[in-house]
Amino acid sequence: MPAPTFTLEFPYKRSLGPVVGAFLTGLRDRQILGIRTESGRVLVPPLEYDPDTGEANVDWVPVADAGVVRGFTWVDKPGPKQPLAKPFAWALVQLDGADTPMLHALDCGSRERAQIGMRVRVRWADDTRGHITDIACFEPEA
Amino acid sequence: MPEPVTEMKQMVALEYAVRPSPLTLDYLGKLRAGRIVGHRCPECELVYVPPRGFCQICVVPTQTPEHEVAIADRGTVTSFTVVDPIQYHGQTEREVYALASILLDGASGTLGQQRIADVPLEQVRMGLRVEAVWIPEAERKSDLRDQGAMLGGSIRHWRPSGEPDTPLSAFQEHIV
Amino acid sequence: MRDVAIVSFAQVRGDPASGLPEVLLLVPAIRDAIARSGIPRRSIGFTCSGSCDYLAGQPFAFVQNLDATGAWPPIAESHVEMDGAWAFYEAWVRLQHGDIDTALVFASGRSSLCNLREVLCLQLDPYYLSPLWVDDVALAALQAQAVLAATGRTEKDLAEIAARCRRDARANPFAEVSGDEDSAALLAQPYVASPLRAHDIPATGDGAAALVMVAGERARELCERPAWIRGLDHRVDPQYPGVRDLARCRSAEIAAARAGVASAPIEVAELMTQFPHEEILLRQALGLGEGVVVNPSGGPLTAHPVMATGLVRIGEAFRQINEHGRRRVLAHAASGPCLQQNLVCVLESETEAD
Amino acid sequence: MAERCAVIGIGQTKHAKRREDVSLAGLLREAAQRALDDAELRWRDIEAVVIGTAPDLFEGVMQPELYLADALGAAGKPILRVHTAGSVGGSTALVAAGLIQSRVHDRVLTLAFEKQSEGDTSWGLSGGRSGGVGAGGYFAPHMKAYIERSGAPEHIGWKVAVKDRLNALKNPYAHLHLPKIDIDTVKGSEMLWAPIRRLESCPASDGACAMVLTNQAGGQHAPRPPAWVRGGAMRSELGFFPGRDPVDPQAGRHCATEVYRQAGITDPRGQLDVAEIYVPFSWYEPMWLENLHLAKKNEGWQLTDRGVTAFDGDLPVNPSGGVLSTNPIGASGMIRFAEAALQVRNQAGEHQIDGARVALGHAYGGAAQYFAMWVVASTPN
Repeated sequence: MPAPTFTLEFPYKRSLGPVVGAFLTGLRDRQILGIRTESGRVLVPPLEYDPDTGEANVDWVPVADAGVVRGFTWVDKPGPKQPLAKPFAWALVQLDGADTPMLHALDCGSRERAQIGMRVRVRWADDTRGHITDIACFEPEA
Repeated sequence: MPEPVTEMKQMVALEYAVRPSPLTLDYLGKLRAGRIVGHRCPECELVYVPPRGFCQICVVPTQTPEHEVAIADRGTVTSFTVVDPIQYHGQTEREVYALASILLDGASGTLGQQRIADVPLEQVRMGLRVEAVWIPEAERKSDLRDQGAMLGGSIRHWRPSGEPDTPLSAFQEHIV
Repeated sequence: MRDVAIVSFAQVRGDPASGLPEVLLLVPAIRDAIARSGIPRRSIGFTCSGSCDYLAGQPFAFVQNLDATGAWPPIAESHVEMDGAWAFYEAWVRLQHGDIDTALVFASGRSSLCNLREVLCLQLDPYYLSPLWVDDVALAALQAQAVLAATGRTEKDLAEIAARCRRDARANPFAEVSGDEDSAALLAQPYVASPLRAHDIPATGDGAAALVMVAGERARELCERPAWIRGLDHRVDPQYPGVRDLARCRSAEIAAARAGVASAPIEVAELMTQFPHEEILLRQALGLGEGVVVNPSGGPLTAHPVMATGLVRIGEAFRQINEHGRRRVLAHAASGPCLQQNLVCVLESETEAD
Repeated sequence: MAERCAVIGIGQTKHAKRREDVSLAGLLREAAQRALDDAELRWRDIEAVVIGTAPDLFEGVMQPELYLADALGAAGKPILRVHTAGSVGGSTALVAAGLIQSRVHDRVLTLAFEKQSEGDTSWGLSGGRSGGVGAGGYFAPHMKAYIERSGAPEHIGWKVAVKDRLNALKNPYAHLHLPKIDIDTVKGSEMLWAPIRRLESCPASDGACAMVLTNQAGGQHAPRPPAWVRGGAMRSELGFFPGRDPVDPQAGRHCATEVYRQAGITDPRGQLDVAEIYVPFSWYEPMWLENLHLAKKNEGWQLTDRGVTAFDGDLPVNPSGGVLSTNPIGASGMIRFAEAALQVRNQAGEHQIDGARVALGHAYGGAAQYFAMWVVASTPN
């Protein structure tokens, strides 16, 4: 007999504020926005406050939807809630125009194909709605 | 241009195991057989229902069968409220109902979150004597997550027993 | 700062199959820690604990743990939604006020009730990361890759650390896993998240821990070899992995500097290394030379009672002084993805005045 | 001897049913920036952060302080997360004050928040199960017992509900502004958990509160008058055991005794100028007056009835409007502490009590088993 379980389930409703809201609005419109800190670093995804100083960030910078893999880990058995059902890599991707990499899924077929320094591009979800999963994943640039 | 995005939804659904202790299983088994039991602390002699395996005041262990005592399926309403259920996600209660704290005969403390029925809501009162209305034995189940001392799987609700009310002064020290 | 020492420690391992509630893991841990301290339970000046609601999936889960203290009559008490190591910090701060001399610290968790991989996702940025359900092992793997690249170390080094921990764990009655495989055998296993394999993943379990700390001379009266807290500090880094240099751990560096780690040699360090590359990273960040013995208990790779693991490091470090005659040891605790938050505690067998 | 602690900056958000204009971080920043501005300090001046919030399930973010570290300017600094149920806002302030009193730090930012509208607190309190009755259903039998025991007339609850809502009209940050409230509207509102009607219970709010704490030297050089922490205490007791009296819990009595002792208060009713007490349901005002040694047993309701606790009374209680007007759960306790400090700093604006020099801040939680209190004053001793 399987052990009894209960499911703690709730549909949270998160208000976004100006920075996260603008970024997710951009994703819905298939555009990626970064934000420049006081010291000039362009953060993607945009953080509301400078991680170094705590000061508010306000200076928007559009960035490309393609960039370079700075780090990755290959996962053979994805979790049921994760972005891809088949084996994939979690990758830190520095988009062209950004100074910091963003973390998302990378669909590149096999572990051997995943490389630091490889060029990748956003694969957009069929339906974009203003959510981090509007980026379905990254894929190798053609 | 469509409206800016100001909100996002996130469904969080996490599964948890429910893994009761042998003591809890024993308590639930006895409940399904129609018996309520408690543990008497060997030091302070207070009787806990349901048994917890230790006395929270003396922090000494208690065990079945050494410290087990039988508890009556009747007692006194020491306090109560009438609830108009808030319709949150997952709530299935729809009607107004009475919830009471009951001091069972033989227990040292009251049990909270006990449903009172078979009586007009305005007649529910402090001091009211009540008795258990058991679910037919074949339909009883172990409800580990029931908030009313896990009694809900075996006891449908409590109803007036017809005995005279207990005077307030007799349970001043047992409110909840 | 007032001299404060740990005088007793106790740990309990939970058997998930037993179904014992968390409070019944704490009852013996607290009872033993108090009994070993020689202080009557009701005269403890301050009590502080660490735990996390999300492991049990219940709001206010920690409230039930209060029952294990026998808080009647009422006690002076507080709780952090953090590993017990931070409860230890809060208690140490409280003892600095000077009006009370004794404190009880405890921590507990039953992570076996939940899917920890998924639950830990909720620690992440709720807009950019947690909706992706990127888990702690994947995040650690990204850091492992960065650490290996920056240091020139290899997966074999990771396996050797893991193999050493598993060998050491054979003598630890609280260990969840142990063994004497060589690194080659471990390396033959498949990746869980490259470059991490099964042996690189912490052995999570259920458990509880408790310790008693005492200020001033009274510590010496109660305990033959108390462990004096000579440095204690904790720091946090930003969370989003992309804004951090994952090959460094700045918060640990600052905490180590503030705790005065470098002022004299450390003999033994109990580090909350959930993954072997964290040992490489932390040795660097904390300034621990190759001669420092790390995690003789086997560490979190072999026993990780979530929410108590950091406090257990402090307890193990105490035992190094109290039972094994060491003079200067270090305990470390961590929280958050990729060693985001770090606590460093230096314990010595003597006070400055000695 | 412990270092003196001074409150030199206080900030709150505009509290509301739903702050749809901010993220979680943005909500906290609004309060924190106001506290820093009040203290005329920058983010880099802060040495450590202590944050409190009620169960993580309310927002669905586990240990949110980790994600919030950047927003709180905490990178490279210590951050502690306190959770002591409903009293958490108060305990958080006390843990922060402890960092000053112990001389571990000189300037500490402390914050507490809840963004109830992200989730649903009724759901959260029920642990996701059906049949949860929330705090109102849980505490209703206690209030019932108090009424029975003290013989208080039923209008006492209505009176508290009206008083606190009218006070809230003087507080621009308060969530509920109900200018037309009177006894009849309270009495006519629906019964949710007998004896508690809708208008006798607290709202669900989004909101945050922040304070900047410093040491004696910092307090003396602050740009605006500080509030001096004269006493602070936490007490906890078992939630359920035979013979416990949750109507007048020992932990609350002990906590009050200790905090008055530290502050040198021998006659609290005479020496306190104002009190901010955690009253989420109307009947808790008279109940806590007794528990806090401000009234004799079973006589607390008489103070309410005679207008002693009114804005122009002898001992005003909750001039801010209290929890009945604003309830971001995890922050509610800290708001009490901050409002007490505002009063003795003479910075409470329209809801300032003239000449307030000594004030009590109070919070409670769990099964009325966790208590946190502080006494603040306009002078250090």
